[in-house]
Amino acid sequence: MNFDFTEEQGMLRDSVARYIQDSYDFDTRRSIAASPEGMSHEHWQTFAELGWLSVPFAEEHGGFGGSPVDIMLVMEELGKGIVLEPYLATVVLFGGLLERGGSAAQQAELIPRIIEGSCQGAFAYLERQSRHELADITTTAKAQGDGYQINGEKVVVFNGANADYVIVSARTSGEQSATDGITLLLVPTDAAGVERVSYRLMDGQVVSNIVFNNVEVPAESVIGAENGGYTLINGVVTIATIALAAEALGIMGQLNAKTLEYTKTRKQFGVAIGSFQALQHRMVDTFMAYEQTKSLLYRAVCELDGQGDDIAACIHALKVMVDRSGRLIFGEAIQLHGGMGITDELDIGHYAKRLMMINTTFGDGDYHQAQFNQLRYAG
Amino acid sequence: MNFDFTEEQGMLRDSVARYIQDSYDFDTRRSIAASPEGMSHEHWQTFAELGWLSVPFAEEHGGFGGSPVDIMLVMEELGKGIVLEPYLATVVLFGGLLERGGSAAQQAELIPRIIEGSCQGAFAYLERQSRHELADITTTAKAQGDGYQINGEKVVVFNGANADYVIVSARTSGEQSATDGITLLLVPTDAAGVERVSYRLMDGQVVSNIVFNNVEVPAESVIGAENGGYTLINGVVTIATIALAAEALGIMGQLNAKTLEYTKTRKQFGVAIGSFQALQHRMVDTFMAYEQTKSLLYRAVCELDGQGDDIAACIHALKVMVDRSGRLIFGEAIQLHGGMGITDELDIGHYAKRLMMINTTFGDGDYHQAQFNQLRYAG
Amino acid sequence: MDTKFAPEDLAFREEVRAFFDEAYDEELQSRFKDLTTFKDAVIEWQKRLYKKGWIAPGWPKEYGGTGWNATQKFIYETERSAAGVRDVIPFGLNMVGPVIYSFGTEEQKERFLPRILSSDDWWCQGYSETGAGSDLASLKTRAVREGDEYVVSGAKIWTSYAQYADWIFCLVRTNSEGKKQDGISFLLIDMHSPGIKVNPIVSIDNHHSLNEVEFNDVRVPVANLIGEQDKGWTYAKALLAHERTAIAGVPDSKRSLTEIRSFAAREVNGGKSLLSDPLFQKRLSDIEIELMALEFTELRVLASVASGGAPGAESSLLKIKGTEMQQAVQELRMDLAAYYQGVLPNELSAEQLGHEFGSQARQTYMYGRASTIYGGSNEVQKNIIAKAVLGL
Amino acid sequence: MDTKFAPEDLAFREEVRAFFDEAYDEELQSRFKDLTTFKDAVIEWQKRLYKKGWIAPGWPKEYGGTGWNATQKFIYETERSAAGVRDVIPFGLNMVGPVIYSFGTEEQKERFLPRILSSDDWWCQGYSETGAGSDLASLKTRAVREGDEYVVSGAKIWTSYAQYADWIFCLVRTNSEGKKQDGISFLLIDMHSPGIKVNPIVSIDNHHSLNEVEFNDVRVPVANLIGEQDKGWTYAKALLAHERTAIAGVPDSKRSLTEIRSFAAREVNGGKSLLSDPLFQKRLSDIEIELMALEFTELRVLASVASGGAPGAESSLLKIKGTEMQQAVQELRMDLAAYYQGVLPNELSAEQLGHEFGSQARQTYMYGRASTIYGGSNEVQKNIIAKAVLGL
Repeated sequence: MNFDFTEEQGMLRDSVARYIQDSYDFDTRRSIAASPEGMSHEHWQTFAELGWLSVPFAEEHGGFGGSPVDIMLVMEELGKGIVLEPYLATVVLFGGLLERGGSAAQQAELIPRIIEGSCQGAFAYLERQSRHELADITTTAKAQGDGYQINGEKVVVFNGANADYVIVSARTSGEQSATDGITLLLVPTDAAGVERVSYRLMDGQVVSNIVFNNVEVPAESVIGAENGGYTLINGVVTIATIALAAEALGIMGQLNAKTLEYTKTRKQFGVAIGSFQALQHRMVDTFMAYEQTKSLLYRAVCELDGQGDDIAACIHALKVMVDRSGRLIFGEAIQLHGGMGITDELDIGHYAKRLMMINTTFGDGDYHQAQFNQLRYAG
Repeated sequence: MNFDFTEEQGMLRDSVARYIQDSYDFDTRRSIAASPEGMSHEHWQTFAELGWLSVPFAEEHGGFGGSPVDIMLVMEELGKGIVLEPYLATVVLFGGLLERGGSAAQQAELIPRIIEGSCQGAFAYLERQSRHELADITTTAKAQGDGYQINGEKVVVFNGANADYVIVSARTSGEQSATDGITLLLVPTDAAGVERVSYRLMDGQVVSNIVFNNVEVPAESVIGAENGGYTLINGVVTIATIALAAEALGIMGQLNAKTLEYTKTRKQFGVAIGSFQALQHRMVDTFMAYEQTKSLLYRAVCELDGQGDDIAACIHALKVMVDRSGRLIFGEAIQLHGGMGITDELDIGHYAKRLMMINTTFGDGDYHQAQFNQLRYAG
Repeated sequence: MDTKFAPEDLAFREEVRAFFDEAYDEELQSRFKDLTTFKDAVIEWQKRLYKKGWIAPGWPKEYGGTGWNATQKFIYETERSAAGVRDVIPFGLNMVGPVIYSFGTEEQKERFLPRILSSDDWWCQGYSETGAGSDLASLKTRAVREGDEYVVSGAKIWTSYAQYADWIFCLVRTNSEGKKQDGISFLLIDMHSPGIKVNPIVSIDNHHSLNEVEFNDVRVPVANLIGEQDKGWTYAKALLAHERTAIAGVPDSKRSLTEIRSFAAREVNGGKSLLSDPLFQKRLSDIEIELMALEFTELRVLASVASGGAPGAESSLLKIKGTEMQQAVQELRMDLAAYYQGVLPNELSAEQLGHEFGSQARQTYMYGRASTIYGGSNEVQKNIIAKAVLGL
Repeated sequence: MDTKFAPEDLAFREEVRAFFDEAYDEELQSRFKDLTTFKDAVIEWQKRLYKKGWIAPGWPKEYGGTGWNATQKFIYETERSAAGVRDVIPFGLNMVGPVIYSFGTEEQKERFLPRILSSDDWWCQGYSETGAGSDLASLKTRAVREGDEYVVSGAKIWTSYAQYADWIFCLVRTNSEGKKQDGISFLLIDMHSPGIKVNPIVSIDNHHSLNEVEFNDVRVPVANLIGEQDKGWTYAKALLAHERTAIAGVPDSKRSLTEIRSFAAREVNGGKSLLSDPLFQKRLSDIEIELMALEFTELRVLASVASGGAPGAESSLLKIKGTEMQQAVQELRMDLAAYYQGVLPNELSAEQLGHEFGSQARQTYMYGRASTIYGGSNEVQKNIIAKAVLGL
């Protein structure tokens, strides 16, 4: 039992940390956020060169063969810089689905391109009505000739605007919210009948609503088995949740550090506000919330390949904790920064907005607590 | 619109307050609590002489003709002294049921005796399985000859040990938890087949489990209408909840005042602990909790005879608030008193125990919040 | 103890409802939502209230107030909020107006009060400074007397709607000796004066309502000084307790909660509405129960003011609890929007997006973080209670 | 990063389970519950552990420790708790024992350690004083050296089980000059010495485990001084961080939560079990999720200690969160009992009463309020973190 990282993991983490420190300051981030695509292809290319895009992929496709721990380390550092580039969408979600369910041909074609930075992907899973239910799908894929015809609409697709391919969850059988009958299909975004409307979110990313209007794809487009998409979704969302939690942890660490620093320098009533005991005790609370979140993240990562049979409960718990700690930490960060905390100019609010967006992605704390309760106490 | 009390109400309140101050100090209370009956007949007699036992009753029976506001004022002051005498059980519950549902004969016989202090009463409503559901009743009353035969057991009957009469809720028809089919019956505690086992609770009161074993009572023993008991129960429990909330408010005020006083005198690290800002802010929280509880109590009292149609919601809300504020306030009181706070010797813990007992009487905060939610948001 | 409404109160309530129903029309409401028409719409609405004679419920009748008793004021505010009618911009009507009629000269009253009532002048507030924060009295903007004028230099910050304002009321330092609360003066400054520069501040909700106001040797006639020089803190303080009471905003929070309930009834997850979800219900009732209490806490404070008291430290309780509840309401509303909270305003129409209120819910939530900071941060309010009420 | 158990760890776990299963028998358990047999039962259980060689997992092997690694300690503690096996009385084994083997003379080690391990001596702790509270170092009990003896006078308070104790380890003042932390000495005092008087304190749970211990010119041989005179604070401090880590009690809280779940499944309100009530579930998972995290926080601290670090201010986090969770668990259990929480112990049998655990749940809850007070109040722990970790 140990919580140390391997030398290789340490190097990976340092590489990301150094880059964020040296090349991704808040002004850089601000100008990327203002760009039409909400990301920088130049930075993305550097990510590829530094090997970060290869982390989770098998060595046979040119990957680093990394574990969830490696993903966690990268995401935590990216969080510290509130990096806008679509690591989650392209590498963790899109790449993760290919790695888990893609055919040999799909993998051989696309994974090397992800790694070299020349292929952007997205996972289109949300619909207008679905809220936090991943299985609530009305988009249909009907068998037609030697393939499928897709109809429906997906919303808030991360990286949808920049994606070359999108993996779409569609219903091939079953009722609206059934976990059976979901099929994942790989669709080039330039296919006939694909219409994207893109817009920007509060955290700077550009997302899309994507309408599929009689879109035709060949049978080889299926990722995994027909009607067997839900297991794949569940697996990749588990890793993605850990990735998001790690990103959130990086953000929380930054918020705590910046707030602590501010209270040491900001003077009111003749003294640094950090000398007020009531504020000190609240900063102890945010410190504890950070440490507790880190512990649960570590627990989830260990549970993934450990002997535990309780990964689902652990992921729900983690999402609850990230939500609570995040709200507490960004709330105190804004409050203790006073007037400055509510300006767009200061980075604090931008860290907060990214945390808020993380909280609502793949289900918020309340949703996951209800799921946790169902899993642990029902029946 | 005003929140002033009438001159008469002010005098009533001052009368109780002065008595507690002068004749019911903590040592007096401690010795009464240690007595077999858990109450003092001598003090009770004085209550009668001072007219407090007459407060809610109609003038035709020799009562004061008071309103719920008067009950509230008396109970708040009794709370300040954590008075053990069974004002709630005899005057508010037993007397209240007689006043609301008793026949002219029952009222004429018993109310004057309550007022003069010569009749003790109790309301037996709880059963082993009932928890917070007032309608969950398995005790039965079967019509037999010119009366009823009662069988069953009631538990945790307040003042059961001292009561001359007990009003028992029994099922005359309907399913176990149906609100229809409940009948209230007046039973002398010396009737054949009534068996009492009495015991003491943490707040010093002596309560009883009462077994009714083929107890026979005449038809005139019914309070209100046969099968119509639930409405009466509901009505009297509403007033009793206000009375308990007022008692709780009195206790909370004492706890806050004593804690504040202690932090002004107790020195640590060379200064009064009340000078620590973190503690100050927490005492502001307990101050606010007290004020909010008072507001909701006033609201409930006003709602009782006002134009509002929302008394049930208000009572649920009040019970939730009393529970939360109570826990916060006694929790901080104990914590800020440090080691002394957890001794039996100090009064703080005894105030806390009475608050705890109030919280669980007629349903705790969680129960009432669920009821509130059902009433306000369901359907 | 009595909270019944008399028949004349009920009649008054009908009149208020009828007026709002007619005067606060949809065309007007739509103009509030558009930044290009916002200012004119505010002025027009306030002029309608002025015409009705209801623009200044808090003012004494002699200066143009309504002469309402506490019950009428309560009814008016409750109905305003229930009808979703926006409150007036407070800087002229609720802030500087009362200072002028309480402490101003006859000439100042004649000159300023009518134009405040008619909304012909738009006022803003010049209290905060970068270095001062909640320690308001440590302000540094300086006014030096030269003949019949003060020369003002320095800067104020967090000034709402300075970009629209004709006038600003300012606390300025006229004396640096002695306690920091001494030596502060209360000045009325024409925003069109040379030397004033308004720098916009974009806030966390991506909105521009806040500003920095720079004063570069701005010349202000001595006639614009309120009361005595160096005594401005006294006048400002009288105002602050009133401001805190108003900040509680209970009726608006109640209204928002009602709206949330109807949204939650329509928002579905896994086939069930959020309103039927016990955990969501708990969050709702946690707030609703506190608000039920706070409404009566406010009534108790108002009743004690009506019977001759002044809102003292209790107003700090209203400020703390009121803003906590506002934020809780805002948070609940935002959570209801799930991922749609992320959408920026004006990016897509509700139709294209598939959602109505997410963007606005987030903006309200984010800007709402300021409510526990401004008007004296909630931490400072707790210090006030600890000192003034608890004697610590 | 790895939390897998190796095969030898799994084998160890089996051994631990088997031992508890056999040695912690029901007859013994019943004797813990009765005050008249409590002391003997504790000693007997500890002697069984001693015989097995497992009495002191935290001690170095040379002094009689188990020589377990961090994983084995973790497994042992987890299994102990899961099996509902009570922890050893800490004062000898976890408190004074480590001080003696770390700072004592050879003679002290030989004299005291074996009897601590074998539970032939019952120890208690003499730190707190009435006037000092969490400001431990301001203690006033005085020891004046006279020849080969110290003469001790003063009083200690909140001394658990002093009524059973053979020895007490005390912090006493030997010098009043300089900083209050200087001039404190660490003395081992025979409880059977003339001049010692034990005054029982009944606590809020109606139980007697706490005491005041008076010292009236008690004569203590200088040979019973640990380390140097006036340097006792250093030895005591080393102990405090260990104490805080132990206080977290995560395994016990987890076990209690499991028990609550089974109680809640049987407790019915309006035809539905409490366990199926969403609001009750929420309270359960609020705690369970924090405990899942805290378990790993503790592992992280232990891992850092195992790799050479000392438990520093992080142990304060464990103390704060651990005791908060204990109290939350205790509260939930008590609420489950509804009005039966009110019953006093020994009033009625469970059968007569109609309820099993109410009285005990309340007692645990009430005495549990002390956990955020003792061992340095949680407020003091927050001060420690603010200073040592946050640099405030």
